[in-house]
Amino acid sequence: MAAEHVSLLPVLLIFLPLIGALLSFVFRRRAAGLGIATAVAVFVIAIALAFSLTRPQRYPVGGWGAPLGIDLVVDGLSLIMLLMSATVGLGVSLYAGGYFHARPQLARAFWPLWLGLWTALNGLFLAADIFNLYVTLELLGLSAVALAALGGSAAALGGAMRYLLVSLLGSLLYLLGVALLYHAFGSVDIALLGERASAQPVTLAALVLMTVGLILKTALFPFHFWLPPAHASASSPVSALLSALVVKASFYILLRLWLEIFEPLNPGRGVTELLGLLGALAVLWGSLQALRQTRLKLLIAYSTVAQLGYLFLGFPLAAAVGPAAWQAVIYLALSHALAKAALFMAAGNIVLFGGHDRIADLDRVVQRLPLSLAAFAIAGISLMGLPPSGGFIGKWLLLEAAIEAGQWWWVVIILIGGMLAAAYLFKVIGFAFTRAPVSHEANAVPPVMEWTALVLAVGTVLLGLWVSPLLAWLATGNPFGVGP
Amino acid sequence: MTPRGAAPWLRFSVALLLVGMFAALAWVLLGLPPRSAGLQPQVAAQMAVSGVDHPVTAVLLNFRGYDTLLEMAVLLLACLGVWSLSPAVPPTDETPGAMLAALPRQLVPLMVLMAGYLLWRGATGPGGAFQAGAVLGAAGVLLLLTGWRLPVRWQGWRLRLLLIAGVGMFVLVALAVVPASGVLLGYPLPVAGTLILLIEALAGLSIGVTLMALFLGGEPGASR
Amino acid sequence: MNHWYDWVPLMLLGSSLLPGLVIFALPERSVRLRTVLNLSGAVVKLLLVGWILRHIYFDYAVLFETRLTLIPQLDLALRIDPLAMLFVTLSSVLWLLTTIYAIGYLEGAPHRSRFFGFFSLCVTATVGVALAANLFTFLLFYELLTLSTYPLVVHRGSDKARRAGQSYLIYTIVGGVLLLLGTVWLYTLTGSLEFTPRGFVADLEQRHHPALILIFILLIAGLGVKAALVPLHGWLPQAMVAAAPVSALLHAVAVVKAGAFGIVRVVYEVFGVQFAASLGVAVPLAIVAAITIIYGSIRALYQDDLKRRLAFSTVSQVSYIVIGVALAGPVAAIGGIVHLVHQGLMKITLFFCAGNLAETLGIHKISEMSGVGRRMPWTMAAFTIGAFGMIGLPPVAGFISKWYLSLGAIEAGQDWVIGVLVISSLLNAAYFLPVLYTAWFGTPPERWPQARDFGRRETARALLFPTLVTGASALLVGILAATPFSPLAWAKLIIEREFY
Amino acid sequence: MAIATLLGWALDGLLMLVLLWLAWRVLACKGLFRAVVLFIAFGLVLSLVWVRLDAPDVALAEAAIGAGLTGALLLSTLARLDALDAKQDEDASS
Amino acid sequence: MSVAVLYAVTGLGLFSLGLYALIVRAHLLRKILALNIMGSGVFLVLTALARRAPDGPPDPVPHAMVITGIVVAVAATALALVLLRRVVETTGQPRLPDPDSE
Repeated sequence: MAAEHVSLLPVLLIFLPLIGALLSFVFRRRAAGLGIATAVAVFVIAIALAFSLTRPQRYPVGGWGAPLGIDLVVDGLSLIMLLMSATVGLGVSLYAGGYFHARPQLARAFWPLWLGLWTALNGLFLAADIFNLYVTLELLGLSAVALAALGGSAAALGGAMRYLLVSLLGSLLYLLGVALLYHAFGSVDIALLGERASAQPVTLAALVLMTVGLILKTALFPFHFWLPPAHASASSPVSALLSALVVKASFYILLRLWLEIFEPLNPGRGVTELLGLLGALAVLWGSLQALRQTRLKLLIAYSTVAQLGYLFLGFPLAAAVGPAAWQAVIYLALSHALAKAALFMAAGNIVLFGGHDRIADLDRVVQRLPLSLAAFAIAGISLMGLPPSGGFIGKWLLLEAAIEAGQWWWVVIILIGGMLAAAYLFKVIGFAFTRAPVSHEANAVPPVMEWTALVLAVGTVLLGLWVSPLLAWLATGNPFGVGP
Repeated sequence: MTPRGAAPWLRFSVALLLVGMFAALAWVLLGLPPRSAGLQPQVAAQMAVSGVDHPVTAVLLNFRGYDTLLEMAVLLLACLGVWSLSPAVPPTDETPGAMLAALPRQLVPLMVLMAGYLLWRGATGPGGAFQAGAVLGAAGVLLLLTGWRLPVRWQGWRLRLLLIAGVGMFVLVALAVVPASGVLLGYPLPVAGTLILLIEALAGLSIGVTLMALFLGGEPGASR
Repeated sequence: MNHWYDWVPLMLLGSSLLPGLVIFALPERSVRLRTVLNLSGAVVKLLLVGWILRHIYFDYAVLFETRLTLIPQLDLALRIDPLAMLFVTLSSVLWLLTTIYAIGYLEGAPHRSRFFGFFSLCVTATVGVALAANLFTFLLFYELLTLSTYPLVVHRGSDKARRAGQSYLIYTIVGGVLLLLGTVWLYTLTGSLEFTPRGFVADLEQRHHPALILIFILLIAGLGVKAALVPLHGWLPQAMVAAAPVSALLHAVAVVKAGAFGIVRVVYEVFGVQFAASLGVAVPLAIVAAITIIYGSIRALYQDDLKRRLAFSTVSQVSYIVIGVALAGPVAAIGGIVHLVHQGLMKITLFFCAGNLAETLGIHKISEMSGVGRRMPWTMAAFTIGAFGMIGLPPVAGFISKWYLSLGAIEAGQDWVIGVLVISSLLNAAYFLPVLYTAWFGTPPERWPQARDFGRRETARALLFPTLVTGASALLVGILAATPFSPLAWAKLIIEREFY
Repeated sequence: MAIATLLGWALDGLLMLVLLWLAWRVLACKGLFRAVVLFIAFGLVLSLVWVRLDAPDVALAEAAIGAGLTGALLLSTLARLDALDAKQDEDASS
Repeated sequence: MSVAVLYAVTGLGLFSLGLYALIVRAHLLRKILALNIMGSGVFLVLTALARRAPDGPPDPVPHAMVITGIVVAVAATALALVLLRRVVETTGQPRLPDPDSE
């Protein structure tokens, strides 16, 4: 398949941010300009790839082909993930342009690290080789930790340290799984492993190791403790990145491995039910904790823990209903990425303007930032799964799958999660309507920061209306197989 | 991760759990076929067109060159992360003892020569960019320990250029060969060897400088 | 979307959505521009409705439909049909009047751009609810209605308003979740949610019937929250703390009617009346409605605050519509559907009067209303017409709907419903006549709580004009019921389509 | 020939035991400085193991980077931590 | 029971020891050492099983992976050590703050 014209777009998606990172590291004064230019270029290429992709493409790097060389693969699933990281990436880059304008010292470090992280993300979504996934995962982890520690406060450093330890542990567990799979079946290419893997103890051991490693990095319920301090104490563009994109990368790998290697061996319902249960616990625990928080960014971080729980409901539902469940999960992930990024940006504006993020006395600040509040509310609507939003479509598809599967306990979890999300988000939105006296004139928020938050929030509404083309893109080369 | 001075019963249960894991994984390993060649035959078959004679270097820089490129990016970004965290904290610079002062004068030129040899030998035997870079880095650490400081002229963009030289060259070559061989990182056969050597030379240099920068533990010349 | 007719439903929505979005962006001080935008939006919508009514009345076959496919078998569809046009006409007429009223009422109040922005969004959602061609689009606009009315309820910003807003949210979001569950479950069973006259679930196999009963309960519970059926009505009296135009909009035009309209859609165009009766869910629905009618009237008796009394009266009045629908007979259905319009006109008049009294004389309690008839004769005249209508005295519109409901009850063989109607009329009289008596024959106090002087006229023109128009229309609709253009004739046209 | 394989087995067995024992001591011994020094020794023994497994490249890399550089980083961090403790004690006491 | 598999089992032993210390030990430097030892354990598994090639040279692909792994490990350790120093500078003690003391 390497003969016919193989478009260079996927390769550009990886090398452009890398070149951007190198240049913005050397030419420090022009780092912001370079960063935003790269962001726009990557966004345009991602859109071009989306429109030009008709069949899944396999790109053999170096021309060597699967067992020996490394391949890059683009199919519906990786395409949607690339679009997600391109859209949120462009939004965060513009936001960071405004945010770091007043902090040149941090900006010098932010841009190369962020573009390096973007390289890792795009490389990860395109990789078809599990060891290559390990290297991209490590690149992602290190740059995410460095970005999380950018703030320099005690809380940020503590959170970043714990995040680094958990991330390294997850990577090592994953690597041990890679070693077992390589030595058992003689290749690290996902497609070849899919063909050669058979239901032996070594495959089960690799499945357990890699799954534990990856759910550690995705902060699924029992291993979620590291996420809230790290995401809440980071600076707001970084929190937006971490919650919207970084956490989903390891989920994407778990999904890719599960679909192509482990599911065909149908390792019994135990694994899927367990993952579904952990997801359900994550939804409940995350939402209840979010309800309890008194600080805005911690509330949003716990909301991430909750929303990630929904993604793991896909495992038991897909076992019963097939690809429809995965389409719902990916659509939820996509709309959560945009909504969460907009939420953290709006929260960032409020914290920047008010000087604090205590929810209790937020009302004076909120009424001085109508655009940020509108962004917060619209993005919140998508997180609650109320129409018209992408979150609603995702929730609808997931409910449909759960009802068709006849597994009513997941239906209850999805509905309760939605209501709890409404509770902790309206707790914050409610402050917009108090009669607080108009507050002092604190440091004004650059307009670009408010508008990017609003545009991303409106994006979630568009996701609620412009659904069929996205679902069609997701289905190219039906990544989720034909279903049971 | 658990709080300070974990309770004894917790230690015991963790230990028990880990022994169980160890036993299960060991049993799985013993179950693997005792004799398996892995990808060695395929590598040997393609050695002729790989541009180098040593299999490990061929895998590192040609067959799985994309991995190595990303891995050098990891090293660079780690250095970036270290720089973003703190300014350089040179080791305690009270004047070194007589023995330590004399050591670098003899050793450093030898180590640089050693690094060059390792780099060259990488094409035919064990050696290559990483080992050469490591030796260069060790030489740098030795110099830093004995009070040598990076001249100010070299602390600005020149140092940063050196740091990105390795990855930059790899990216340049990777993209430059696309028109010739039609695919990323596809070195055209006649020049494959020289290209690999070029990449390895710059990679070795920038890995050495990066390791030295990591030892400094921060950005030289940055104010905090 | 090929024929230009397909753009008409969107134009209906846009006529209130676009001004709303622009008003959101307007700074607080540009009053004149905001007023112009508001009124022009309302007038354009009214003209559009008039044009469509004329069009539909003559060649009924033409189809205005906008369709956007979201998920392969599920699309966002807006369609114009007689039932939808009844509700759209009511809401656009009353929206124009309520806008005029609100402009007068909120003179100099803070946050008016925000208020009128959400005001327009709320009407857009109402029109969307009316025009929805399938249950999915209905659900979308139903939830959008919740989101756009919450800011109106809490607009005042006082602690009481925010607590009322919180309880409003809890009720409506739980209701929304029940409706969502019912809709998705129905979709998994039938595969399509398009509203079709006489329902589309009748041909499902027998084994699905228990599931269909559960789905019916879920849907009616979800809609019942907004239609204020008894156990779910708690939010409505508390929402009275909002400004008068908001309570008028909520109770006569938008929220409550959306719930009742939803029940009409579900019973007629999802289940079909005969199938609902055969499932045995119609009678329990009638019983719940009856309980609400009686309970609402009894609670209204004990309220001294005028707006809370009107709120409980709304709780009972809306259930007339529900009971009309639940009686599964064509005549009762005509009574129920026409009451949708009549109750709207009468209740908005009463709320406008309550607003006038509060705004001009600072009267909130009924005990303070003695002799107010002498001070504000026109307002009290409109109030009297509205009150008579509520009781069901002949010339006013309320009598027509109660008359058809009673006939329908006999025709459907549910004679006990007539008893319920009679008791409720007596209760209506019990809580309205004393108010009229004190207003007209009581002795006015020396000084009103906060009397504001408007020179020769009794109150601001913008407050008085809408009140009189709605009062007069409530009367006219009653008197001219037999003419072809009256809501009664329109209701008969709708029922013809549903039953035969 | 049998003796060579026997010797080989003995060496491998010894290396494995030393490796495990060093790892345990690094993680369980009292002082941090002692742990770092033992860790450097662990790196060197590991290089020997790589040689025994016919992986000269890895042995070189391990010796230079694993033992050498990581050791240097650990020692310099340890020195800075002690300097920080000394400064904190002196701040505390002054 | 060839030597290669035995070495691989030793690698697993190192991995388990490291994981135990990572969880139980509180001092951050100890945790970083534990992570390094776990990494060496995994590399040992990778390289040892490469030696199962019947005769002739061992499989070079795991060797390349291990070299990449070692460089990544030193990068991660360097970042961890500087982060540790910054944590001690700001919080005064080389331990992780208790998770629930936000």
